[in-house]
Amino acid sequence: MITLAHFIVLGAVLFSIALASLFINRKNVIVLLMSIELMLLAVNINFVAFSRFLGDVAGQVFVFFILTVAAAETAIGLAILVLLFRNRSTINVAEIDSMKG
Amino acid sequence: MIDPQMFQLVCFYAFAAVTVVAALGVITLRNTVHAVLSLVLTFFSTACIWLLAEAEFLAIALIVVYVGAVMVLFLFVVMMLDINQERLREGFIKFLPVGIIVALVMLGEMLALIGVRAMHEAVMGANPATVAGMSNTEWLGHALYTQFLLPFEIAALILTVGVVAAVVLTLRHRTGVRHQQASQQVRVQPASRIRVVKMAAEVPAAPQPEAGKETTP
Amino acid sequence: MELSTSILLTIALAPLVGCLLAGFLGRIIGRAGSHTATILGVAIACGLSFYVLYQLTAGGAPVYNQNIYTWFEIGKYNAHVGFLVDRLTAMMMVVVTFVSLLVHIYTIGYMHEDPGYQRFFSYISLFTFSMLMLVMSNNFMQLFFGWEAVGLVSYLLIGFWYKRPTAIFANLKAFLVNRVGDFGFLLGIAGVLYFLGTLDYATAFTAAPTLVGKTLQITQNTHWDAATVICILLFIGAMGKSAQVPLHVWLPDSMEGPTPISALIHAATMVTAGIFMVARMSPIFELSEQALSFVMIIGATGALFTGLIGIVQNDIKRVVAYSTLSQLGYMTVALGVSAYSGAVFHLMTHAFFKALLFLGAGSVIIAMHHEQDMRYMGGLRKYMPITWITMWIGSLALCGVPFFAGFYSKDAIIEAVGESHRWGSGYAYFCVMAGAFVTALYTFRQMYLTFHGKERFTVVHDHGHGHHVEHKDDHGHHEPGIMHETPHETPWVVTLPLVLLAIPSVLVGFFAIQPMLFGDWFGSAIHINEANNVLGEIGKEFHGAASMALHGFTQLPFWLVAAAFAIQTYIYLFNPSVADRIKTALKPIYNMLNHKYWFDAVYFIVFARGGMALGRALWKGGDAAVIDGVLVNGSAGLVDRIAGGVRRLQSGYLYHYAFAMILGLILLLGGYWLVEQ
Amino acid sequence: MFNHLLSLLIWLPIVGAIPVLLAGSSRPNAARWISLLVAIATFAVSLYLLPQYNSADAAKQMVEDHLWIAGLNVHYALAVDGISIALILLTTFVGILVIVGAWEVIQVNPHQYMAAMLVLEGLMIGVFCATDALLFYVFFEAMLIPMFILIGVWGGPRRVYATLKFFIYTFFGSIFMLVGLIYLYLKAGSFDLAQLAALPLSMKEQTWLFFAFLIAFAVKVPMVPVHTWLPDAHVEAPTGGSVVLAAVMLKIGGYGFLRFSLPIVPDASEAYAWVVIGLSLIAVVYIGYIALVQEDMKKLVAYSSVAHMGFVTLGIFIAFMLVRGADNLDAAKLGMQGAMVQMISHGFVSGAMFSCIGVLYDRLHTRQIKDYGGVINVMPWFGFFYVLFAMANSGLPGTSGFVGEFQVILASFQANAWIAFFAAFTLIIGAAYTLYMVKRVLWGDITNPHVAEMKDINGRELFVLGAFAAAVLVLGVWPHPLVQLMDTSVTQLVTQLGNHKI
Amino acid sequence: MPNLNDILILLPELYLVAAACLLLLLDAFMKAEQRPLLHWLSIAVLLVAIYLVVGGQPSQPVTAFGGMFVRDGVSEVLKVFALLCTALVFVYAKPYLTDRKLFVGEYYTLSIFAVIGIMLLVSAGNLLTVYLGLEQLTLSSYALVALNRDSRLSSEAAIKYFVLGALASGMLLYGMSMVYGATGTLDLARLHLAAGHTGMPHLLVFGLIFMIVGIAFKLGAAPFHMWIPDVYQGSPTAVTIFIGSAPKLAAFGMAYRLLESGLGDLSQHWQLMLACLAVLSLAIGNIVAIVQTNLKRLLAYSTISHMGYLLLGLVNAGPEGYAAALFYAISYALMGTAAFGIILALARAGFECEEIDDLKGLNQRSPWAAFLMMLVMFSLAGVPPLFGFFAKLLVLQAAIHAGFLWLAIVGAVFAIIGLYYYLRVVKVMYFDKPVEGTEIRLQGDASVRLVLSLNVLALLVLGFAWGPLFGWCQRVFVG
Repeated sequence: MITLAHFIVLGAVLFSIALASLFINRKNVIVLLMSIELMLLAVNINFVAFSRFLGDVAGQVFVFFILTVAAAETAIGLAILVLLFRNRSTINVAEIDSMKG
Repeated sequence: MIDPQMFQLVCFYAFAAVTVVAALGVITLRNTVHAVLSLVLTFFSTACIWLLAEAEFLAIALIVVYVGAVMVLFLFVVMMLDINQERLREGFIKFLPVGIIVALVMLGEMLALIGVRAMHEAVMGANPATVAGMSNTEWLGHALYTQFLLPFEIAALILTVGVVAAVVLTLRHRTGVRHQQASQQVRVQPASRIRVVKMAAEVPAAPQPEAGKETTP
Repeated sequence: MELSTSILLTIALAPLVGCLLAGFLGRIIGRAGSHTATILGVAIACGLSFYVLYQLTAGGAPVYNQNIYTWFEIGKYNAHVGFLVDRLTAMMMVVVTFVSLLVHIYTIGYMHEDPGYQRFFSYISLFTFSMLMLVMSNNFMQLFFGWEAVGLVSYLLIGFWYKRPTAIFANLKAFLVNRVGDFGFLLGIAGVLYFLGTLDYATAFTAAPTLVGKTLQITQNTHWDAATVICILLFIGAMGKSAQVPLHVWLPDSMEGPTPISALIHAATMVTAGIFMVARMSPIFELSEQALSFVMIIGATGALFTGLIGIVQNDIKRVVAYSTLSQLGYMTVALGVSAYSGAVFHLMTHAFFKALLFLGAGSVIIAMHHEQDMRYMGGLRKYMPITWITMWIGSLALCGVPFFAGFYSKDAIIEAVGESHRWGSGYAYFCVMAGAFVTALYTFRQMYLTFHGKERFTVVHDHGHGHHVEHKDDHGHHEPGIMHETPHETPWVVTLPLVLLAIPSVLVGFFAIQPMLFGDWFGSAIHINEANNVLGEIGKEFHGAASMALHGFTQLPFWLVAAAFAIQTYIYLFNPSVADRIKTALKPIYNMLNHKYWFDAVYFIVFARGGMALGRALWKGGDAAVIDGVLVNGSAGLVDRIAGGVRRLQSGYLYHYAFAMILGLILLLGGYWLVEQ
Repeated sequence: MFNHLLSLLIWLPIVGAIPVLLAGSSRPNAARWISLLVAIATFAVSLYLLPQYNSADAAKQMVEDHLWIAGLNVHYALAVDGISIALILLTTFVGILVIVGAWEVIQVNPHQYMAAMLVLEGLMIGVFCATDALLFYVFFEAMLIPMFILIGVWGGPRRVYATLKFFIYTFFGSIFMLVGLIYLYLKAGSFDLAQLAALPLSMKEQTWLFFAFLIAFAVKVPMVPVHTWLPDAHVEAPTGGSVVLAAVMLKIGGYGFLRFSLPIVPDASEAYAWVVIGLSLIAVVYIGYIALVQEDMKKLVAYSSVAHMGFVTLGIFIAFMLVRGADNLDAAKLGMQGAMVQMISHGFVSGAMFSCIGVLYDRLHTRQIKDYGGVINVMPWFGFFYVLFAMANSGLPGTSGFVGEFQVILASFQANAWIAFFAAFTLIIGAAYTLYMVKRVLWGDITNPHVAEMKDINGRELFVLGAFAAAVLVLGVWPHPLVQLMDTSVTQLVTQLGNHKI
Repeated sequence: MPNLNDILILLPELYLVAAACLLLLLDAFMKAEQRPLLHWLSIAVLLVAIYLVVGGQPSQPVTAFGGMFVRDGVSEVLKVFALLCTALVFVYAKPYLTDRKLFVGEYYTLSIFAVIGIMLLVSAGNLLTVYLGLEQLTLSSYALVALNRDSRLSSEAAIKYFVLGALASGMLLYGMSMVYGATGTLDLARLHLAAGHTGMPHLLVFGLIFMIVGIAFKLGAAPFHMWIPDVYQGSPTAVTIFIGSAPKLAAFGMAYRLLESGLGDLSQHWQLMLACLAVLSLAIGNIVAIVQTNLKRLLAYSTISHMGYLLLGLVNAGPEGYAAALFYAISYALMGTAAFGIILALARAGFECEEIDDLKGLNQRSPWAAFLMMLVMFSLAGVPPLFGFFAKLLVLQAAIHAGFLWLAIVGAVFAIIGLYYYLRVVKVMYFDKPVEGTEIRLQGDASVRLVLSLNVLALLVLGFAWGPLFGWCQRVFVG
């Protein structure tokens, strides 16, 4: 029998994976962007689950908006990425450190 | 005899396993294209899980919006940018232990605080949409266009911002590129194309070089 | 008839006006104007002082004690500027203004070549004003004002020739040593206020008996007798001002100043302020046997041991200076045996004959063109007879030859000490007795070296008189033993004061001893417990000044003087080589005396060098190293270093930034989790 | 009656600075004359204040009170008592002299210099008038800005270090006071000093507040061991800056003790009076020795300021021992009055000393003692003033320097003879460092050929030094009017000390 | 269902959306030389919006769209100052943008879109509107940061900002989901009611922590501050000035909405967390600023420390604390605008005026500019009688009143450290000699200089007359 815990744990696992990725991926910005998508996915799972278990529509509506915003966000993110690549010919995170200290 | 609830659970575990494995793939695969595809798989399996939670509309939307649009955009960018795949994965192993520790600590804290045990008591009840006598899509739609009208409009605004931003960041009028502009072609005047030059019939003789000032190159 | 306030104010302020005129308008009114103004001022003060004295003695005027204006008034504490004029004061006023007047006149001659002529007159007038404020004061605050003001003028005058390194060293030293005394003095005044609740003399003296039994807590378990503490503290002030051992070191050095001020300040008046003060405070001092013993022993030590130094000095002024130290010791001893009037009497006679000796020495110095070393003098009596004679008068007075003024005062002191049974009086008696011998030794040595024997200088006449113009500002830079013209008697402005001083040096003792010492001349000004009244004891055997003098010829002091005379006559008139032989024979003692018992050296090393070293150590070690180095700049540097470290966290790498966020999240979660547990 | 006199006094110089600034660097003389007029006008107003003030009335007078910030119950509240008036007069007096003193000395942007001076003057007057703690704090801190500029722009070679040190040191002290004031406000619901004084506080609270105030005012005074900013600031400051700093700004520390520590936390002040007294005595002895070895004239005088200000704090806190320990109100008043007189006197004396050093500096452009020697040969008039002020600095009777020290020593003997013993040590060490400097600068033969070319003081300098000299002498010969001016205020202050708050 | 009244309540925002779209269109059809018109139009649009905000302000708080949107006093204050700051930013930015060929219509429209996001955020009555408003603001900001497409630093700043921003909003969302799960509602008002008796208090606090991360990121409080220095430095100054001013007001609004409107009952939990963040921000901001040589970066660290002070007000968790924090946010927005405004005004083509040393000897070259900058620096440092001091006073007071005396003392100590680097700027301007051969003076036309002067002098004037503003801030939280 599926319980709320199943969903939430899954969300937590995905969220943790995403966070780990942010740290261990030191080279590729695209992977970072994908990690963020994973994180949002975890959030979405939570919302869907809560919505379902609470019998409340708001959670699912929230997911709808997250998906929408994420799309716009990704567009901008990738645009910035392209810009970055044009300017520096790399998307290696370890090389993007002209500002520090 | 398969208990439907048991079956659901099995399915959940299966999809969840795929989701997690695929998510791990996203962050570990060397080839970025593979990683993107792995992410697609994650989304697919998550959509399936949502189906288990009877959130059909969102499951489909996830696939349509994410897999159909966002991931394609990702793939497009990955392929457009000529990225040295090998160099991008260097040092991965070195930081893996730290990453794992961080993830595990995080997970531990989250699970400790969420109160998994209490949630384990919460059993999935009747589908609220069904209770309301609507399909999931209808249920959602009703809410979206009444109660959540303002957010809906704001979302539209956000998309506008997204468009404007994407355009302003990436569209550029390159100076080196030639475009055909009909209006200019039509408006062209002969004077701007041809210059009539009058020339004398013969060229005057060059002056003789003076003695002594001649130099050898 | 009452003394009038306006007369007293005139006495005090007339010299001040003279001082201001000469000081600020000196350039305008010129040399003559300056000395006229100041002399006029002092002359007025002097004349009126005599008048006041006359009124108090013959006129039967009561003691004047009034406040002029309020200095401050805070609750029950107040300080005023006011005058207390009784016979003690009047006597001091007369001595001060009279000597001052003569010194003013003398200065016309002594300083006539000096470019700082007006300044000098201004200073000595200022001194007269300050000294008058000191002696006329009716309270401790004003006393302290005068006390310090005379110190200031002394400082200015010792450093009068400010180009001389020795002079500006001496004046700083004099001021600082005096300040050590003043340090005690101020504390003494504070003690008076604490225990007696007032700064006013009359009130304080009335209340003085209440001091008995009061104590001052020094440490947890130590309580000192209040009167003793106050008296010793006050006396420390006197030790500074009156150059008592061990604060005597400034006085010989003060001879760097021009001779007139040596006479006025460092012989006749200022240095006796301490004696005057203790006499004034007699109601308080009488309350403490211990303090008086202390006073007596200090005085006795000074009387003998500083005199010994005088024997080996070659500088004519320094001999007189050490003689002053010795005589101040006598006065102090007198104070210590409660013979206050004896001290004051000796103060007066000493003022006259010591001023005479200084001025005489000055006259010699003028004649020798500012050569002060007696080894290059000799035989001067034929060149300057007036100086010679007057100086002999002074010397005999100093030595205490009967009938001379010094005899009466000094002999009275010696007898008083002999009468006293105070703890330590035996030592004191020995000191004053031996001191009489020593006094005679250095006095006759000085007279012989200066005026008698062979001329130890050569006269080299050079052409023209431009020499002086060139060296106008340049006193004391002579080739030793070379004179450019024959010494000759000094002008009348110099000799007149000598003569005028010689008269009281002879006569004042004879006429004044009876009333001052044995009569009730001072009245209530001096208070003596009956048990301590040694002068009263002597007075019982006093049968007139003449018989006392005649009796004096039979006494030990006279024979000591006579012995000294004989020795010195032999050595310096007949066999000068003996002096050198004695010097060689008693090398260690000679060295000790020549180095003034090493007081100066030790003080210099301990206090001057030591103070500087301590200051430097505190500065570099405390301020610079600890406070600034560690605390201020150190903490700034620490912040800087931390900043340098922390900024590296901002590595520029995106994953570090993300990691920081995640870490923050983990910490917040973990923190909450821990708190909830 | 025109009852905005105090506001006028505060704002006249501040507003007056605007036309001075507007005169610009192109019209320096206009800037100079305008600022002089403003300064004189301010002085005139402060003199006008004097007859208006009823010295027999212990209450604060010329009260102005407007609600400033309703939300925090902050008032624009001004009033004066005798102590304030004395300090205001000092401020306005010195205000004129620094402007005259800077007349042609400051050549770079004189308009900015003058404007900064005027603003500073106004703010300092504000500090002395404010009866609202927050208003006080605002003036107290705002003062730092013009001073920072004065030292930093017209200062010597190490001015950056000096100004930063000065500013941060002072800020460091005062920020804790701010925290303390907020705490008090939360308890009392007001920043009004009178209400804060009436507020009951536990011993623990008082202790914390006491140290908050102590650190603020100790830095300002400055007391050992937080004094090291002062020598640096003085050395680098332009003459006028030094004069104002020494003459007025340091007084604000002592004034703060009177207005804050004493009435608001009397019990803690009593309990920890020994700390302040101990530090004051250390200031006298320790700083005296340090001053002895200074090579820089300004540094020497700066250190001597620290030592002299030690008497101020000593006089203020000895009062506690006397009121509470010995129950001797009059002696406490004596000490307190001594502290006050010492503040005013030190204002004149140190101002004068720094002006003298400025006179020398303008001629030789060095403050090193070793570069001088024999100055008296070429500058006899200067020498007169220099000796006079040096004597005042070493506390010679007849000069103002004596009065306060005398009173404080007398009072401290009443509390404990040993305190008086160490305090009186200044007589020796003070004379030693001051006169040692005089010896090396003034006396002696000329060794440095540049000294031989120095001209004696001109009329402008004569005016400045003469004014200081007059003040020093008048106060020294007849301090009674000053004492009387402050008498009722001091009496009231001392009486309050007896009130326990616990 | 929404009715006309809802529309009226939302009028300023709707107007601004319409105006932004019109400007966007206008820009598309406009020649480059006509663009100054767009500049003035944009400013006019903002000013009209201020009028609409103030003019249409209801006397009582009202909600629209079923509680999605709240129009109350807090939102009014925040909107007014956000709009005002943005208008100031527009004025200051023009010469800079023109010099760098960045004078494009998108700058204005994106900024206005961001302001719309701010307005929605501060008026949010629902977690969803909070999120959407935030994204509206953030997405516009991402684009603005990257506006200078050819700059390496710009794109680097943008990618950092983007990744971290997305991470932060991910965390915020995660928190929101938990809060939603614990209470079953997204509506802040209902959340407030439900928070007290949820069956899953841990889950609620868990969600709260994640939301605090989101808030802290937006504020730039340590350790979620890492983006600030790089983004401030990398962005074109004309964008930095915007990011450094109005969004801080939004961040305060967001914090207020989430923490007080939504989770006010959990204040005993978040007070301590905010206190920790405040200490870290004060420490890191002030300490690291000391070693900076880049002026923009220095101001970035200064921002971090200022946000620490702002948190001091928030930890009070009562009306006076919110008033103090709001006051602080306003003061910071004005000071930040002024500081960057001066940098903008001094910069010119080929000279960014970004390094502290670029200001050397400014007093000799341009006394007025130096004077203005000095006032700003002293105000930032919190020296009376300037505005910044009173803001600090109020937050310290709020912290002490809430029993956080230790926190106030920490704040005080770091104010001393902070003073150092502000003074260093003044020192460079006043005490140092100008570098030979350089020219540095205020650029731009009279309008820029006038507005800039007024902006800075306002800091001085408000130092005397901050009462009304503070009264306003207090009023909006009472009742």
